[in-house]
Amino acid sequence: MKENIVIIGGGIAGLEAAGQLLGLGYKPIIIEKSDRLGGHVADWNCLFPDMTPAKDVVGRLIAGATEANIFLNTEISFVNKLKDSYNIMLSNGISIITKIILVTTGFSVFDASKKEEYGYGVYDQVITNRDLEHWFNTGNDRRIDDCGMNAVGFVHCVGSRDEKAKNPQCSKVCCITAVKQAIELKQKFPETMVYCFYMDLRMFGKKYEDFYIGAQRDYGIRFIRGRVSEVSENIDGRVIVKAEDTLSGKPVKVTLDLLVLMAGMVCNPDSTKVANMISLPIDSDGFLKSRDNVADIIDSPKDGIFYAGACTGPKTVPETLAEARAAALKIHLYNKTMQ
Amino acid sequence: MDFGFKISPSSAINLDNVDTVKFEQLHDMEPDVYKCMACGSCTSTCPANRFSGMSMRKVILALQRGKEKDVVSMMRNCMLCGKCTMVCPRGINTRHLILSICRIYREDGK
Amino acid sequence: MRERFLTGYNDFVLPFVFGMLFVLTYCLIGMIRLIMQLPAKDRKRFFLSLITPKILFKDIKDIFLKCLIHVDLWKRNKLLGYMHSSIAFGWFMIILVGHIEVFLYTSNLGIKALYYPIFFRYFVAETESTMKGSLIFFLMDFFLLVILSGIALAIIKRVRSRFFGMRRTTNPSFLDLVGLYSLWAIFPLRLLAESFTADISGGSFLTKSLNYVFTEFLSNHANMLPAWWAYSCALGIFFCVLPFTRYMHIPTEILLIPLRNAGIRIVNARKGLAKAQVYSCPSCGLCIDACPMGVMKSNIKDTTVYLNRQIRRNNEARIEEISDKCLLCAKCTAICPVGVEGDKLRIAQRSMRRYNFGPDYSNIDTSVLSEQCNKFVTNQNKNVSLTDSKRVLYFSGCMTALTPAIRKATESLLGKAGIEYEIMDRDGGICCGRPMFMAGRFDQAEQMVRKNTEIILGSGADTLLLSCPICYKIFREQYELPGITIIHHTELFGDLVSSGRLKVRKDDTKYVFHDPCELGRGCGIYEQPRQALSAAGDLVEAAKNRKESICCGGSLGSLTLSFEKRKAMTENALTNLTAASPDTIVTACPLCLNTFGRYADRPVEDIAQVLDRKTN
Amino acid sequence: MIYQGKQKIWADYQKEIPDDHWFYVRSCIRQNFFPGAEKMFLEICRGLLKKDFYETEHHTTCGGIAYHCDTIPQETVMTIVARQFALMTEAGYENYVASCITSFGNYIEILETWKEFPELEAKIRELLWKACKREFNKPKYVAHASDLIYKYRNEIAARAKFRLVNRHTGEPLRAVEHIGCHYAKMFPSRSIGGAEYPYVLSGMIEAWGGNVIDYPERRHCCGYGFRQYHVKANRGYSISNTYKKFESMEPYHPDFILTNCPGCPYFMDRWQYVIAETEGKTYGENGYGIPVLTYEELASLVLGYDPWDIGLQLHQVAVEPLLDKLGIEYDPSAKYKGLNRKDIMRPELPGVLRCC
Repeated sequence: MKENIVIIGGGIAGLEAAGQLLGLGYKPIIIEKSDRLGGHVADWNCLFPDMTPAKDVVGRLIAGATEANIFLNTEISFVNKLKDSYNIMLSNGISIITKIILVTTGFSVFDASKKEEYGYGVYDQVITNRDLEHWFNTGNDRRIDDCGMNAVGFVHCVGSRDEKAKNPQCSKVCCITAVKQAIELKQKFPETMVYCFYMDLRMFGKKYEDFYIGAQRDYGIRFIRGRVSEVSENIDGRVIVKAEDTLSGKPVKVTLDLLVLMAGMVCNPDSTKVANMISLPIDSDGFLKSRDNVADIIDSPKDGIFYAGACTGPKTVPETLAEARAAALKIHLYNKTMQ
Repeated sequence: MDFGFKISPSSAINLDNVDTVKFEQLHDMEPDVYKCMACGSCTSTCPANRFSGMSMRKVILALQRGKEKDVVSMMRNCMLCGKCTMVCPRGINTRHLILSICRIYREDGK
Repeated sequence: MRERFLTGYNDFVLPFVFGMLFVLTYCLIGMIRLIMQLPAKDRKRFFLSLITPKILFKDIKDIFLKCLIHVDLWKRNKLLGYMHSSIAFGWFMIILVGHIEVFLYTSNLGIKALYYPIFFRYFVAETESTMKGSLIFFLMDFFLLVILSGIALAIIKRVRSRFFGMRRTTNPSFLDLVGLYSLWAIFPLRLLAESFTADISGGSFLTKSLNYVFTEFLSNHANMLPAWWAYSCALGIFFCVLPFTRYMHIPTEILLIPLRNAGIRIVNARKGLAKAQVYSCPSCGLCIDACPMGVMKSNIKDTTVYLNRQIRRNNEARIEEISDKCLLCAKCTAICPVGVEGDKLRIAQRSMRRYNFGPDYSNIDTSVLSEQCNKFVTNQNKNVSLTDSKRVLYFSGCMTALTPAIRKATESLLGKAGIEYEIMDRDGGICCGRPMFMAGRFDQAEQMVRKNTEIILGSGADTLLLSCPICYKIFREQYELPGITIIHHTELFGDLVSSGRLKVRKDDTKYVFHDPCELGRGCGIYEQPRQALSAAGDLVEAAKNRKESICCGGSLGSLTLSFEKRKAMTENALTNLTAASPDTIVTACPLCLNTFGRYADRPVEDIAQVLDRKTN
Repeated sequence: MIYQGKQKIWADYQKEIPDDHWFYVRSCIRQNFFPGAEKMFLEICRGLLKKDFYETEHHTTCGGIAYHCDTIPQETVMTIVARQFALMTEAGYENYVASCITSFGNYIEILETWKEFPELEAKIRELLWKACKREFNKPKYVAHASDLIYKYRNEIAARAKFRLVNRHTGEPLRAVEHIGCHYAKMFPSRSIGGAEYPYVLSGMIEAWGGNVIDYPERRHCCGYGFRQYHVKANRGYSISNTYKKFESMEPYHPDFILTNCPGCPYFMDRWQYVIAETEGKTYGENGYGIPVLTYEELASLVLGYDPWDIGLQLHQVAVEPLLDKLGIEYDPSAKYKGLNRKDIMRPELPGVLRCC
């Protein structure tokens, strides 16, 4: 009989770690608060840089983790610290005693309506990146006119790099997501003028720059360097966007049929909740604090508690998966030393 | 009536009013015009910059913003020497772009 | 010889006579129009050249050597040379000997002079006296054989051009094919017709012998008429289509040679000399293989031969495309057997373009720029004793600003040689004007030339040193700088090395020298850089070098070639350069240095860098 | 526009406003611009709603204009404000209400600054003592006068004689609300409704039966901007901003503009005349302008006060078309009669803008 391993969160990090642990001969337990696995990635349509369908990725991960004990619709009610282990009480009444916990609680998408000046939830034609992915998935959104639109805008860094939004960090993936979504939109509506309002374009990852140059060269997407200051609604319901075109040093305004806000990543409040239950520290960026941000990103300061994925900060899918694999191995080695 | 002051035209760029016909024509002639990422290498290397403020980056930007008159005055001293082509990290054929602009756009902005 | 028919006429001569008259009229009118298109100054110059014995003699010599013997082709490719000269010279000799024959044996020619020399054998019968002229019979048969051998080669070339060492050749148009097949048909048909009549009119080893064979099958002489008809028709067809095919080059080249010898230059891309060049193009396709753009198949139709074809067809869109794409490396010009100047033609074509607005440099104050380089003048004012050495003004040029190693090395070498110098464009200057000139905007280039001239003349220098061949070419050709020697750094350093003022350490490094287009083909500088390099190491040659050196692909000459499309050209040029496995590629142009440096698998250096490193 | 979305935001920006016992300070400039406004505020609050509003003739300017024009240092403006607070303390009040938006912003800014830098507050207390031997308690509550009308809006609605409904069509009147910049843009949490979609004036209009227009340049400044208007060379800039606002609201055909700042109604009113004279353009119906009212004036109108008693004849843009829509009867001949029915003389009529 092997040790109980509790994975908190059934997103891609939790699933991948579970799959790896199963391969190592463990029987991990996944606790997922929602009614399905896959987390945020399951809401997405295609993933950069190769436009891999998200459901393929999630499907593979779920298939690899089916042998694990999975509790859906389950939250952690409370955690008791025992001598050298934890007693985790679940909302379904089950309690688990474990020495090893893997926290994969992930992130939350920034609530774009908090940036009041962008009018999400106030103006009809303002949507978020997540809404757009939903439309890519379902083709169903009354705000998007299937007959084509004249002009569409993307606002980068919504709720990222923004002290006022209480999130001074870069959410890392929004730049490339905006470019990806802009291209996808342009593929669907070739006649539409697409603008991206950005502060910096952080095309750090593999093939990201290709996306960027492709967006410009092949799709004619216009990049305007300047953060949108305010959005207002026109008499015909379209939105007027104001920004500074910092490259020409002049204010710029444009009327758009649709404005997509690239809502960033913030720490999942559930992460904080879990952290409070097991007294894990929170880093200055609001995410969970690792033992060391360079060498031990997947280690919590407490023995037996590990992290994987976006609970410690914004991550891309491949980074999250790599951390999940690393965490599985680390857990395996930890378990060995315990015995 | 003269009040000693009057309404000044807005300095804001209204992208709704920018006529893109010529810019698209330019794009047909030299597709590279879409590739600029505004790094400014061309500007810093340009020998005409000190004379007429020539900046290929600004030229491309100004055309996208409908400021065609600014373009003509900036390009006044362009010598077509090709340094901007040499330094452009995106490999934009700036010389052909310049010649194409001279063909499509007009001094009077019409 | 006596005439067989009283009338001395048969209907079959009509196709030929018609064709002949047509082509002669066409060429005459064309020639007059072309000469009228020349600018008045050039026209006068042309007529003067025709009465200047020296030039006239050269005209005749050139026409003979180029049009008939095709000496240039011989030098290039013996087989190709033979093919062309056999047909051209053979035909010429047949016409010449044919006329001599006619004039020897006939009197009262009158209108018959039009066709008698061509169909003589049909209209005459052998007599006793003919035997005295058996030499003529022999010559006629001999040259016919020569032509036939040429035709045979031409047919082989059509089928297998690689056999002639040509990788690619042109795609003929429909009329070209009509002309080609009628040309091929003329001489076998003539052989057939003359062989049929050889027992009456006489003949030599070829016709007479064939006649014996033929009479075995056809004894009735009436049957020979179709052969003569066919011969005449082939000629008629050939002449009628000639103005509309590449064979127009035959008459046009005869006009082009005196025009060129008169020293006339291309002014208008569609008129005068340019037109003569365009029509002189034989569509041989040598320029296709020569063109550096040819490495990409998509560019083949943008070579000079196709430019000529499109100009003849007035296909404006394609003319523009071809003209703008070219790198202006001038290799097609260098190898063209008839002397079509592909680069100048394109520049002239570019100059025809209308722009809505253009640069103007009148606002540039040269005094600001002059202040950067007034050392010599201040020295003079301060009465600093001048050394007897040169006062060198170094114009490094725009491109060198992006390859500062060249400037640094050049300055260092000047210092080592103890030459007093001053940099003209230390903080940037005005472009030499060559790139603008190559874009066909002559007025703007001229303005820059004037501005730079002001600065140079005011500097007090006696030598203008250049490290960029692009600048060098325009300085040599368009600038008027009295009392100032214009020199490229390869020349200066070559001379300094030869004269021993620069002592270069030699080692066993293998160098290959890349001849930059503007320096080699553009200005004819081939030897000095090689001499200098030989002093520094072991000099090897590229597969194609000097006049046939391959453009690096980075040329400012091309207006439309995008960055991505140049890569293949650069790689091809590098393959050519590294054929002899050199350790280092050496060039003498900042643009080549920059371009090669991007893709080369071994060090690329400017000659100044090499020499500087190896001198103390 | 998603109204529920706005409501959600408004819910985040509500403040508890004490119901009674206020120390009222006036604006420096409002009494010159629209003198009826402040009078009517006190009339409504004291006379009609029977609230306790204390006023003292000893209060001065808050120093806000000078502060924003960079003519006095921060310590000076803080000391002036400290003296106002001292007056309040001496009068035995804890709730402080300012008539002026700039003052309101100024008080809030100073109180927030003292919260962050207590040593500065101590220094100001010392300076005040040195200057005039006074001491002060910080107000428990600082409100803007429009906050109070907002608070009393339903009571006013209950007593209203007129509703903001077009008598001829039965449709609600279309109102543009314009909030003074310093009301919420500096400290959104101290406002009603926040900075992006302030509710303070919208709430009044809704309560009294009108419809609020949301036009693109709604957030834009009226164009006053102390440093702009006060320097004559910059007045072109001032009016350009006003022009931008009018151009933006024009397609919505507003019946009137409601404001809560001293400068805004004045400039939006007067600049309509200048725009008409220079550009030949008017924004109301039939060559009229769009009437610009203060919230006190509007409250007085719905409560049935005589338009001329509340000073509407001092508006450049004629209010008569609005009065007609509301069904308020007025005596045109009494328009230019003062309080004591004395003739205050008719102004010269402008050339372009129609003013009855």
